[in-house]
Order: sequence, then structure tokens, then C-alpha cells
Amino acid sequence: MPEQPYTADEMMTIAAARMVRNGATLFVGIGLPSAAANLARLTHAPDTVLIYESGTIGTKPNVLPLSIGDGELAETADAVVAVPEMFAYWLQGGRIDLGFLGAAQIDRFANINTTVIGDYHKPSTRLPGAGGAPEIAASCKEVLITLRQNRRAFVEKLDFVTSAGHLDGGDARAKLRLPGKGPVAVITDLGIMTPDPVTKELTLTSVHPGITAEAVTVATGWALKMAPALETTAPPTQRELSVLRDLQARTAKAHAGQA
Amino acid sequence: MPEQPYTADEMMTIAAARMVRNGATLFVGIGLPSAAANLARLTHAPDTVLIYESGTIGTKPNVLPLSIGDGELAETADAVVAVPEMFAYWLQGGRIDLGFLGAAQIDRFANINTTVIGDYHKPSTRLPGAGGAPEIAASCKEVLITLRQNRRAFVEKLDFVTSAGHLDGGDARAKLRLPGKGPVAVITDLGIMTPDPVTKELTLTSVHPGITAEAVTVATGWALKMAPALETTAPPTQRELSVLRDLQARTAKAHAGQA
Amino acid sequence: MAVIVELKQAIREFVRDGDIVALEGFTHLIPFAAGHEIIRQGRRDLTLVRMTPDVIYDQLIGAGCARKLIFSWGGNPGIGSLHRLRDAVEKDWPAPLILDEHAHAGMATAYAAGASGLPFGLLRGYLGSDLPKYNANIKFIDCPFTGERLAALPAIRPDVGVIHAQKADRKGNVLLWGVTGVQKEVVLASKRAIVTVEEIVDTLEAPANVPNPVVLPHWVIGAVCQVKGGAFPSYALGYYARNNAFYKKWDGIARERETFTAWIDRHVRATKDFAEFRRSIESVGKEAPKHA
Amino acid sequence: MAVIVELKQAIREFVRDGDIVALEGFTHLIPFAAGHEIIRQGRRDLTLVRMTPDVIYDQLIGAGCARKLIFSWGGNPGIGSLHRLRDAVEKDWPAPLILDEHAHAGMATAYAAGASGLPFGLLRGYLGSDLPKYNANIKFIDCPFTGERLAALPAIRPDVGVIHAQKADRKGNVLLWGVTGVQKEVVLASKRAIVTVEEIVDTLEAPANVPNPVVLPHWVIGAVCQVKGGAFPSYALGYYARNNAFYKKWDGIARERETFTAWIDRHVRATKDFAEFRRSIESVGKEAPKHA
Repeated sequence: MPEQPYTADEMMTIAAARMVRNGATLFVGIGLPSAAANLARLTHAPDTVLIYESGTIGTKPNVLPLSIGDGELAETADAVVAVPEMFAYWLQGGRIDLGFLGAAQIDRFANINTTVIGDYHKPSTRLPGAGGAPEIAASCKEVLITLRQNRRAFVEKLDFVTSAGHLDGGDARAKLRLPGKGPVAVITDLGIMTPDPVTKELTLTSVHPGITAEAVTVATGWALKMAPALETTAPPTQRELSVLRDLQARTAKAHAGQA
Repeated sequence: MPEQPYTADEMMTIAAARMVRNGATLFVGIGLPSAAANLARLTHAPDTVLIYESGTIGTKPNVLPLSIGDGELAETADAVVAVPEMFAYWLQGGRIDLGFLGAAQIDRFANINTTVIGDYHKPSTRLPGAGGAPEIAASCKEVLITLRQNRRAFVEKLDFVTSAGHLDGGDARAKLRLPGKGPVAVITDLGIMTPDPVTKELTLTSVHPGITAEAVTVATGWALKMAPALETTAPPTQRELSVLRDLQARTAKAHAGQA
Repeated sequence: MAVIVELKQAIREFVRDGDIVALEGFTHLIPFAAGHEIIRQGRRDLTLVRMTPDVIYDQLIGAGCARKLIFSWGGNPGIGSLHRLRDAVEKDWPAPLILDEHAHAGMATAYAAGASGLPFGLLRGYLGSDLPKYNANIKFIDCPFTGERLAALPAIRPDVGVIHAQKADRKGNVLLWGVTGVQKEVVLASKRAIVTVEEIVDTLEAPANVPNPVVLPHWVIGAVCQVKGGAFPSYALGYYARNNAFYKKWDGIARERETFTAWIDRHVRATKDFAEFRRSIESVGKEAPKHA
Repeated sequence: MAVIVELKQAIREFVRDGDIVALEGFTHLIPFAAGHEIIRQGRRDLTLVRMTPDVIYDQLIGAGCARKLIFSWGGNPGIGSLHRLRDAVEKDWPAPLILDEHAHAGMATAYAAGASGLPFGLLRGYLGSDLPKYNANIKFIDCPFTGERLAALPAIRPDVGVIHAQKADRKGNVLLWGVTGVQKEVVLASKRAIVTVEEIVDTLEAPANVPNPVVLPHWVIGAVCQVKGGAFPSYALGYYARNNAFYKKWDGIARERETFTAWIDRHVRATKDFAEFRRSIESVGKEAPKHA
């Protein structure tokens, strides 16, 4: 069967979804992470437990939520708890396998900025802020990050560290007694980066089909390390694409309507 | 109408019930306090909000509970919450007007012992312990204590202070930053004692009908202070007695049964 | 002890200039009607508290009601920026806005501490984040048993807490369900609480199998006000869905100071209540059906 | 990830000699069947944790399973003393019992800290009480904002937490309602959790308008075991009432070492499971109907 055409965003979402182990408990951010987590649940990882910070546990939305607390999330959940309980008993309690985050900016150690561009007190761009991310990044056993790759997003130095990745690398997380292992992969529209086992610096390990290592380098604001044996991400399967497109079509239909 | 005969325990429960202001929120201990609080609710104080430490808020039991968490309490409650929430949000939150406690032993400053008689590590009698009482005694705006009066219960010195009354008197509670005012009355089968406004030492202010001040003194393990104008408690009204007896008859019937 | 009154009266009597005011609702049951009434009555110098300041706080900030914002995520969910919030922070318009900025875990803990009558809340939080560098209200203490360093935040104790709920009974007992966020906490942490509800009923019973039913007894609430649809454009589970189209439309309205001001003047300040506001924005659709 | 197994197997695999074990249930849903199975299997040197040790802990202590008790109120509710607990504390029979004694507010906070993954819990507690003089686990810390002195307790983190609930589904998701005490907390605070239930159903739906429905997802539970009536003589709201007569009768059984030992040998140790225990104590009623 000839390969179907697909977009870079679709490749990103599918590559991110593949990282989800079936049966894992996931603390899911809104947007790209939510799309990838639900795609995983609808394909190879049906027993995945999706948790949103709004308090919905084991939710199985038929369409992607636009907000972190859509009614769909509550109505399809195994349990709904108050937000203080969600952060205290469920996230801080250390029972989440995988945190799934987006980011506005990221650095070579997968630290995340979602707060400000420029000076905190006089920012050129005020971003939404932390939300649940600092503690998701700290407390989940592992973290996945997904965002589009370009030099505005992949920067040499963050203006503000909102959520800890590997800090300044090495064993910095352990020294600070952060409970979780931190980011294990960054999945973009161009490829996949994973932290070096020792230095924790992000290393390009896979490029998506048709993307060159050079293209990834050009889209990165620092000298990106390359894995000695750079892989090429498997292209989307027909099933992955059709499930994702169905999900997004259902979502678009559900979210349309008059103001 | 001729006065009906009544028991000393009935007088105690009725005198205690009368202390409850209609509309007050009450944190209620099991046993005598529970009987008095429900009698109040069924007579002059129908809008009283009864709260038990098991998490039942605004409960309206038809029979007296035998345990602090009887099904009757949950089924007739406005809300039921988990026990950590009960102690944190509702009691410690400072929203309870009146704590209603029993005691095994009490001293002249209305401090309470429900822990041990004798040495803590080698007690002659091991009592049940603190339960919710220390924080009820600390956090409620006011506290009522009800127990039977005799020299084993009203002692010169407690072997163990489980819950703070007025500590060693005066402004000791304020110095320790206890949020509530502490005990405002001790109601027994013989009379009513209230703390002196300045020294906080318990002072006999009312004797029940037919009880002499001397009888109260004899039943007290210290030289009990007397109010200059000692009152006589009004005897039970016919309505008070009949409501109390109906409640206790319903309760006895409900709690009977085969083992 | 709850009184059942008109929202106009509740805001007039409960919310004062300079108050610390928290309107909560975690994407669900956001008390938009109450926020509008605060704008209509022209309150000033408020310290606004909210985990997720979204469109309602964009409106309050743009309308000049706020001097300070305590928050942990400020965006238009699923859409992008809150342009009025950004304009206040980036360009001091209509006035400078002081930020007391947190993460969600911290805010949730600080609300729970407020509800618990504790002076501070405790969490394993902010580790490795720059937030504590910019917020003196985030401190760290050592566990007396293990020595572990934990974050400590002052309890949130608003002067006024405002939520929207599905139902109240005639005594003012309130029932809500679904995503309940920090709504119980804000009511219990606040000195005065206002609850707007979809309906007032004789008997407060939770429908079968609704997620997470929460009852707030009347005696922890100051005022209950019936405002049908009072969470629009957010949603009330069991009553109406989120109006996602309005959230998208807001992006265009709020982008420029002029369009924002014209909108808030016409639809909020010039209307007498939330029902009239709803008719007013619907009439725009009828005037210009092609742009609806 | 919950497995659905026989109670006998769950206790055999999950509870080891010397473990910290918490059987919770605040007068409601007390896991008596699980407690009996621990006695039957002869576990020793347990640290027993429970806010309200009542008849089930009297049995465990009298049967020689415990070396330490962490608790806040130990009595036979509405009746009086726990004679086996008292005999252990006052006379070291059948063995000395170390006490780690608290107030309810402290225990509840320490369980919540355990569920929250925090090393300690914080409360305004124990002020003016002698308890801190006798318990080195009660410390005090100063609020970093106000200087107020607050109590700090180590989090409770049992090796095994055991509760009884109304229902589970076939995946092991659990539903309970009514007085739920610290049941959610003990499950979340424990390394391994066992839940006995009245029934296992296809679909986990809360009946209409039940008080305080709580769902525990299967992936925080180790084993789910169906034991009909497993909370007897306590109660399961919606299933059966508290057997107050048994609580009264226990006072007589437990008062003397001999009557206690004979009872526990005959009805617990010599029976193979809880159903046989129930038949065994019922047969006593038939033997001597006049004393029933």
C-alpha cells in the first residue's frame, strides 16, 4: 500500500503517542500532549490511564478537550476529584508514571519556559505561566515534552525556567531531590531528542522521514548533539493516521458553534 | 400541672441541652453530649447544625447514635466529608461555634483527661484516649463539657491533660494562641459550673432542684468556688422530658437486636 | 448564613474597593455573571485571585478593576493569550498590574491552607523553577523529621470568594458536581462567599451517578443568587456546554484596546444584568449575521 | 494494578510478620474479615495503625499479632473499654504493646501526608495537651510567615492498608459511600492495598443520592477480594446495619483472657474463612438460645 501523505504536525503527534507504554498512568497537558496521549489510548495503549489537572482520572474523551476541564473529561472519567487533591494525593503522591508537557521554549537540558520572554518585570511577551507544569516535571516518574521545533522555541538560554528539565545537567535533579527522572524525550515536528545518559544534554536520536539532521540543527538555537547512529522515525501507519484524523475531525465538529 | 419525677441524668442532659443556642454549629462528642445536642435540636434549637467527627455535617438522626459514625448520621446529613477534611476544613477552619465534650476526669480549670489514670507508661486504668477532643477543645469558639460529678471525675490534679480547658487559668489559653475561648460551662448531674471571668476557675453557679451546694462540694475533689448568688436550675419541663424520653425509647429499640 | 438575594445586591454589599476577591471555577462553572456585575458596579483596586485567570479576568483587568493578580496560569484555554492581561503586564494599560505568581500545585495548596485555617500551606513544589526568585511569598522550610526542603506559601484568605454552582435549595445549601476545582476551598477560605446558581430547588438531590457531587451547607455561604446561564461562556455540567466559539471570538474582541472598550461598554456597562448582557451580545449576531 | 483474588491469598501474599498494617474504617465498613484472616494466618510483630482501634484490634492484640499500636481513640464505641487492649497496656498480656498515641486530627493529617507523598503533616494541634510529652513523633515548627507554632507529625506510610467497601467492578475499581473516614488516604498512603467488598459488579455506578461517593481506581489497589458481610459486626451502608448487640456481647467475651482465647480459638482460628466464622458464632446462639 502506498504511503499516505501526512503533515509534520501529524508525524509529531504520532511519534509522541508511540512513546506511551500501555497501562501507564499519564498526567496530560492540554494541546499537543493531549492529542498524543489520546491517540495512544485509541491505538496501541488502550489501558492507559489519562489524568488531567482539572481532577479527572481515567478519562476517555471521545473528542479532544479545548480546555483542561471540559465536560467531556468529567463525564467519561473513572473518578473526578478536587484540584487540591489532584495535586497533593495523585501527582505529589508519586503515583504518575508519565507527565506529558508542551512548552513555549526549551533549552539543551529540556528545561521549560512558559512564563515570559524578556525581563520578568518588563517582558516583551507575557506567556500564560506555570500551570501544573513545575510539579508535573518534578514528580512524575518520567516526562515527555512535545512542541514544534524552531529557533524561537529551542533557545541557548531561557529567559525564565518555569519547570525543571535536567537543570544544568548531570545529576543536578538528584542533588535537588526532585522525585522523578525528568524528561526522557522531546518530540518535535522534525525529530526526537533524548537526554544523554550522563550529561543529560538533549541528543538528536531520530529524524522524521524527509527531514535532515541539518534541518534540525538549523531549527535549534544551540549546537545540537547528534547520536552516532541517527535513526529515521517510522512514518505514520495508515491506522495511526486515520485514528488521529478521525479524532481531530470529531473534535473540530464538536467545538464549532455560534458565539 | 404537678411536676413529673425525673432522674439526675435527665436533669443533666436537659440542662446541657438548654445551653445550645438555636442556629449554632455544634461539634458533638458521642454519649452524653450527643444526647443533649439532639435534645436541643428537637426542642428549642431546631436550626442547630450537628457535626460529628466521622464527617457528617448537619445530621438529624431520629435515634441517638451508638458510635460516632452510625449509618443514621450519614443518611440524615446535609453533607458527609472525609475525616481529614472534617478536621482540617471544618474544625481547624474555625467555623464551629460550640464543641460539646464528655470527659473521664476534669480539674478546676476544666482541663480534660480521657487518656490514663496513673502513670502513662504503667497506668492503673487505660482510658480510650484523645479522639477528636484536643482540637475540639482548642478550635471551637466555645466548649461545653458534660459528665457525672463525683470525686473520681472531679479531681485536684489530672494524671494526664488530654485536652486543654483553661490550662492553669487566667490568660493561659490566649498565651498559647488557642483559637477558641475554651469551656464556658460544665454541666453535671448535680449542677452547672462556669469559669470565673478572670481566674477561669470553675465556679458553681447553679444547682439542680433538690441538690445542695454542699452535695456538690462533697462530689468535687477540690475546694469548689461558689457564685455569690447561687441559682437553682429550672426543673425539666414536661415537653423536655417527653422529647428526651421518646428519643431514648426510640434509641433503645433501634439498638436492640441479636448478636 | 446564606441569604437568597439578587446578584446586584450581593455584589453591592459584599465586594468593596480594595478587597481581595477570588472568582473560582476550573474551566467549569466560572462565575461570569458575578464578574460582570463587579465591572458594572465599578469596583477598583481589587486584588484578584484565581488559579486560571481566563476571559472573565481579562474583562475585569481591562475594565480597570484590578491592581494585583494572584494566579498560576493566565491564558485563553485552547486559544492563546489573554490580550488585556498581557497589555496590563507588558504596557501598564489601563493600569500597572502587580503579579503574585505561582504554579497550580502551590495555589491549590494555599487555598486548602486558607480553608483549613492554617497560616501556610506545605508542598513539594517549585523545585528547580525560577518562580521563587521572583516571588517572596514562596519560601522553603525543612522537614523536622527528614530534613527535606519543602515549599511553604501563605494561605489564601480572600475577603470575598465567588463561585457558580448547579443548584441551591431554599435554605441556601449548594450542590455542584463535575470538575469542582478549588470551589469548596475558596468558599471556606473566604471571609464572605457569594454563590450564583443555575436553579433554586425545594430538595437538594444529586442526580444519579454524577461525577464528584459536592454539597456546601448554607451556613458557610453569605449570599446565594440565582443567575440562569451565569457561567456562560464556560459551562455548567448537566445544563449547558462550553461556548467554545465565544472563547475564540474573545481573542478578536480583546486584541485591541478600542474593540475591548467598545464591547465592555456596550454589553456589560450599559446592560442592567446578565440576562440583558446575553440579549445584547445575541443582538450583535442578528445585526451582522455574516460575522457571527 | 488490582488482582481479584481470595482474601486468604491476599493476606498470605501481602502481609508479612513485622509489617506496618493499617485496617481502616471509621466505625463504618471496618474490615473485620481481613483482620480475622491475619489472626488465622498467625502474623506476628505487626505495627497496627488505626484511628479508632475497636473490636477488630482488640481481637488482633489479644491474639498476639501486634507489638505496637499507632492510634488516637481505643474503645468499644458506645460500650466502654477494649479489654484486650487494656490488658496488653496495663499487664503486658499476651505481650507488651508499644503505644504511638495521637489525637484524631493528628492521625488524619498524618494519613493525608502519607497519601500526599509528603514526609510530614501540619496542623494546629496538641496545644495544651500532654500528648507531645509522651510522643517524640509530635514535633512543633514555626510558620515562616507568622511565627505561629504548629504541630508536625511524620507521615503514616503503612506497608499494607486494608479497607472494606461496598462495590468493585471486574477491573478492580472500587466504590464506597457514606462515612468514608480515612479510607481513601490509607489506600493511597500504603505500599500495598487490600480492599474487601460486598459485591463485584459489571458497572460501577453509585446509587442515586448516596452520601459522599468515593471511587478508588484499580491501579492504586493491590488486591480486591469479595467477602459478603465482611464488615460484620460493623456495617455497610446500603447492605446491612451495625450489629450493636455483638458489640455489647464482645464486652463479656473480651473481659477475661480465658473467654477471649476460647472464643478466638473456636470461632476464628478453627474456621476456614469469614463465612464459616459467621456460621460458627450463629451456632452458639442455637446451642444456648436463652443467652442469645
